[in-house]
Amino acid sequence: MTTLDSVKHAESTPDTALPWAELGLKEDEYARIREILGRRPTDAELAMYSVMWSEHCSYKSSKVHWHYWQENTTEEMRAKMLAGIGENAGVVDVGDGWAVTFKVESHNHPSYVEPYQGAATGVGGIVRDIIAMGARPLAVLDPLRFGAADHPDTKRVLPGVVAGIGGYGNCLGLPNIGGEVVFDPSYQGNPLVNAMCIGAMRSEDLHLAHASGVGNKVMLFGARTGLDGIGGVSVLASETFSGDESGTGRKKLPSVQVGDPFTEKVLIECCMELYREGIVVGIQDLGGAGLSCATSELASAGDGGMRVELDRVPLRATGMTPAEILSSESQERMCAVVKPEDVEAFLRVCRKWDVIATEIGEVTDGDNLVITWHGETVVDVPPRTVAHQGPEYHRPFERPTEQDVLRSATPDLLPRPSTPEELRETILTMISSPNLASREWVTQQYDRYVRGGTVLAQPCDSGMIRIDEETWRGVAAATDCNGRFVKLDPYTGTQLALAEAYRNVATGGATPLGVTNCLNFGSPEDPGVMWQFEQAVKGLAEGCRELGIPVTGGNVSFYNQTGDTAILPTPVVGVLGVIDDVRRRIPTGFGNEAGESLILLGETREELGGSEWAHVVHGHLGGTSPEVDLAREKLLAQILVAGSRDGMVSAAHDLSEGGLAQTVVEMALIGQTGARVVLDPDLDPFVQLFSESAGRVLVAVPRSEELRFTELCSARGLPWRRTGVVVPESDSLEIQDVATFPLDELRTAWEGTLPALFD
Amino acid sequence: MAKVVVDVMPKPEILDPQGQAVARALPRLGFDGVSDVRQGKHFELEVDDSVDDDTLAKIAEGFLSNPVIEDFVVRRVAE
Amino acid sequence: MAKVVVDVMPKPEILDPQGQAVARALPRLGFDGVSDVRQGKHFELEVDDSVDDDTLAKIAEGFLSNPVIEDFVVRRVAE
Amino acid sequence: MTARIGVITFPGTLDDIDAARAVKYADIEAVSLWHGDHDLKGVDAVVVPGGFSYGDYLRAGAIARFAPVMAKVVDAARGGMPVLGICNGFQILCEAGLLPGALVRNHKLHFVCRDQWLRVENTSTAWTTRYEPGAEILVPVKNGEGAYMADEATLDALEGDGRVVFRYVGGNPNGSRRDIAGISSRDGRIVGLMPHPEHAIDALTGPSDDGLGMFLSALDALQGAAA
Ligand SMILES: Nc1ncnc2c1ncn2[C@@H]1O[C@H](COP(=O)(O)OP(=O)(O)O)[C@@H](O)[C@H]1O
Ligand SMILES: [Mg+2]
Repeated sequence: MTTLDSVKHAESTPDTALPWAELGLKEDEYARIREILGRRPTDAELAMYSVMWSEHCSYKSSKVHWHYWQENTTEEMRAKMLAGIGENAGVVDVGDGWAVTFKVESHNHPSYVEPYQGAATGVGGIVRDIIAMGARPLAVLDPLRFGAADHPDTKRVLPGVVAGIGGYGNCLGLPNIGGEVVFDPSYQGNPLVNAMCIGAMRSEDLHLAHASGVGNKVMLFGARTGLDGIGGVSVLASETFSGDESGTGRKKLPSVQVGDPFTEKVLIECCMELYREGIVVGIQDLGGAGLSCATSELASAGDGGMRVELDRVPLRATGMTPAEILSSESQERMCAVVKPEDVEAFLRVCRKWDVIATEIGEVTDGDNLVITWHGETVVDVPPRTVAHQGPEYHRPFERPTEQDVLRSATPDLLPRPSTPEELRETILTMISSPNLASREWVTQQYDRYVRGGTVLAQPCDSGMIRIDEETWRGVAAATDCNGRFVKLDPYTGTQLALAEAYRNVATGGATPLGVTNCLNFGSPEDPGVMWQFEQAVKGLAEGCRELGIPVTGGNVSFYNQTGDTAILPTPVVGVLGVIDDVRRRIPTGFGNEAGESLILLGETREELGGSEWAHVVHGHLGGTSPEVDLAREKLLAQILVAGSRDGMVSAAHDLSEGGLAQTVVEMALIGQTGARVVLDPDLDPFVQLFSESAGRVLVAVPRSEELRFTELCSARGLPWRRTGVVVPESDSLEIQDVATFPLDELRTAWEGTLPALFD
Repeated sequence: MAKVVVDVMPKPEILDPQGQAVARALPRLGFDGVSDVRQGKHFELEVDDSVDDDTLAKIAEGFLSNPVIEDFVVRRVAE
Repeated sequence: MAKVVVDVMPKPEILDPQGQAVARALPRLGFDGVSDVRQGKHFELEVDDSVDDDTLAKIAEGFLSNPVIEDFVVRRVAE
Repeated sequence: MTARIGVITFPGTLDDIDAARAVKYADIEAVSLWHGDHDLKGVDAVVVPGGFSYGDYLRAGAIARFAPVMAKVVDAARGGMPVLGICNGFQILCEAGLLPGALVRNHKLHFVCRDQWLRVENTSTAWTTRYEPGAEILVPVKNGEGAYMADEATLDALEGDGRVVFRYVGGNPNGSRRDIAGISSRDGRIVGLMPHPEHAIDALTGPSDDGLGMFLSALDALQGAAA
């Protein structure tokens, strides 16, 4: 198109055909846009609607299930939330005037195409969400899923992803305090790269994205706008991720962006200074859908309209069209609303940090978002119709019949180790298997020390940071999901993910407060996948209600599949908790006190469906997932928090993949201290060592506290069993009547696997 | 034996933070007159005469660069 | 306006772990016949005609490379 | 009179708050210095902290050494002011020519963050008098370009003059020549090291509090000078 497609031009050429289908819109959606506008859209308007109404931005397939969040958030749960679903990130009150914001997001498809940059920009994006709440970003976590560990493509993807997350996060000065690395062939052509960020602020500094106050100025600041990721968002949502030829006759542009962590670091400091000086009325990050998203969301959350002069946007490429500028996903940009009298001060702070800042428009008393290009109007739309009134699909969902086949294929008949020699071998096989081996090859590439407030990080169950140097108040976080359990039973499996993240936070001594999630699923057009999704949302919402902690936000990623085969359903759950004094945190390794007893909290049942043992030893997935008992998880958490507060627990580690064997090996290796484990003579040792029953934590208790602690458990009705002792002078782990392992032998097995695969 | 050079550069439309950092720093160091800088990688390979241009292109495209974000140029140079 | 290329390479006596990693990976990927790889940086500068060779050498030596560990080559290329 | 140590912030500096905290833990006043400053605000010593100054895109420390504040640091250091460069700070001091050699990409090409044992090889520098000769200390190391390189003659001279201040023990994390983790100027006033003593001032947030000794040593050096 050579003539500018202004609104006037659109009105005079009502019959011009626009490429709505290529931009991922459906016929009825295009008709609705015409109806809203009372004319055909301009190409800039079409670009805006198509990106904002894409799956990624509008949640059109998932939103019909959001009623589960509403129904299950009680007044009491709501009271803890300073901001919830719908904002850039959820915010919870953690006491003493501190508010903490946290969120997890996916960057799956870009990370397959360009592992380093895909993962790096994933971190960049989630960090800007946190900044946009008015908070200083304080830590990141990275839940990751890859194909088979020994598949050649995993050797391309994993090192790149890890280097990208480290490269970006390390350069921002954000400690990486946790995450996951899980291998499963279902992720082969579709790895999952999720990133979580936590930030903190004083409650009164909370900034919400809105543009109010007629005459206030709209400031764009950060990096220049280029041709990156144009069409990226709609491509993500339009069933392919191979690139797309949107725009006006340009050659195919990559849908991957390159990150500039230095610019983002400077942007963080610049925003913090702007907040300190109180010169920001509203703020919004530019993420997916770039300026389309930022301007329409700011305007629709305000009380008036907005006028933007698009030709003022600083560009990196020549000849960009209005539609391209609006949909560019160039990274490291933010958009703020400031009072006219503060513009000078705003620009001064930006200059100090060498951040490019431009006034691009202002808040008006009209109703519409009006965007001009050299004086001509190219966009004139009601902003809510772009930002919030996208389509809503009622996709069919149905439990697939194969689900019965899957559930009846129990692991009961799989051959099990029974002699001590077989058990010994199985323990070594398990601890060196890719999903259970030490993650150090990965986590060693992440800075965990920067900012000097990290008190727990890898390989602990949860990460924990101090947020207040005077009071020692801190927050903890963990992310979890066992996709195999979710596959066997999406409702229970998702509650197990919630239970595990909740338990991991409590294991460090923190009280869980709020939940975020990243729901990674296959195609929403597959009714079986949609059923998994619906069950997962319901399970998570109802589970949170039972635990009394709200879902404060999250993210959905659909179309995670290779060909027709969907990934294991992977609703990653992140839980945030608070601890009033981080000096009371519970470490993971043995040997912190002179004499420690081992107490196993919770009950062990024969639960091997979906277990790591069935997966590693037999390549088997079938049967039922472990049971979940959220009331029990809550009690367990209360006991752990009490144990931390009163100094009754000197180490703790929960039991999850790999069961008791894995947990006790890790506690010994992390603490570099031996122990003797005594199994229950009345129960099959194999089941005791490898069952994955939920609701269990192994704690080390100083001898002097043992009676007090076990009486507390008994009084509260929490089952416990004395399971051995730490032997400080020993350098071996004895599992009585089964095997004795020198710690060196365990270490070699546990630590050797990932380096052998990826070095 | 032949010496082969492969230069890998960020595609023109892709952000090049490294080149930009250099470009921004030069005036501060007192060097004016440089209007743009792009930074990429330079590989020097010693290859057997048996390695043909096709193979070199495959190495450059499939391994030394990621065609999604980078372009490359292969040259044989006289020793 | 002129286009100037600066190639910066690790000095021969300095270890080049990046180049070695490439050299080691190639046979695994099925590419034989590459006996050595060295990896450095490739800069492309757009410079005003006023910038002389002396200035370019200063930029390359004092800034784009570190003479303790790297060598450089400057070339003007025709557009 | 209390001692005052300046901590420089460049755009992209990350460990300035940690360095300032460590200085305060040693009962020294921390004064923040900005990269664009043209004076050192009368401080008695300077810490150039870690991070990725200007993104470190060209080469670690290559751009930062041209910052206005560095011209002042170079002058002051040549006049005997104690200067400590940690990680990126060490890289900057090498680029600025205050210390010999250079730091290059880690041999395994990855960023490495781990708890690292170091041996204190020289306890007479301005930053190491609080350690016992040969003491082994545990501090974090975290970098992507931390391998110390210099030609053989330079290395021999450093060893001969006792200017290797810290050496990695129990495994070299990055391929540094002769396991060198930190070196000093001839007069022992300027010290640069890749590991992070400022992250080891409290066993709660670091692997130990072994790093505090460096800041306490500086306190002694400054107070000794004042007395
Ligand atoms: N990608 C990652 N990034 C950071 N930390 C990770 C990552 N993967 C695993 N970890 C850390 O490694 C440790 C072991 O992980 P995992 O076995 O999944 O923990 P858990 O079973 O307690 O959830 C945890 O501290 C976890 O946070
Ligand atoms: Mg755990």
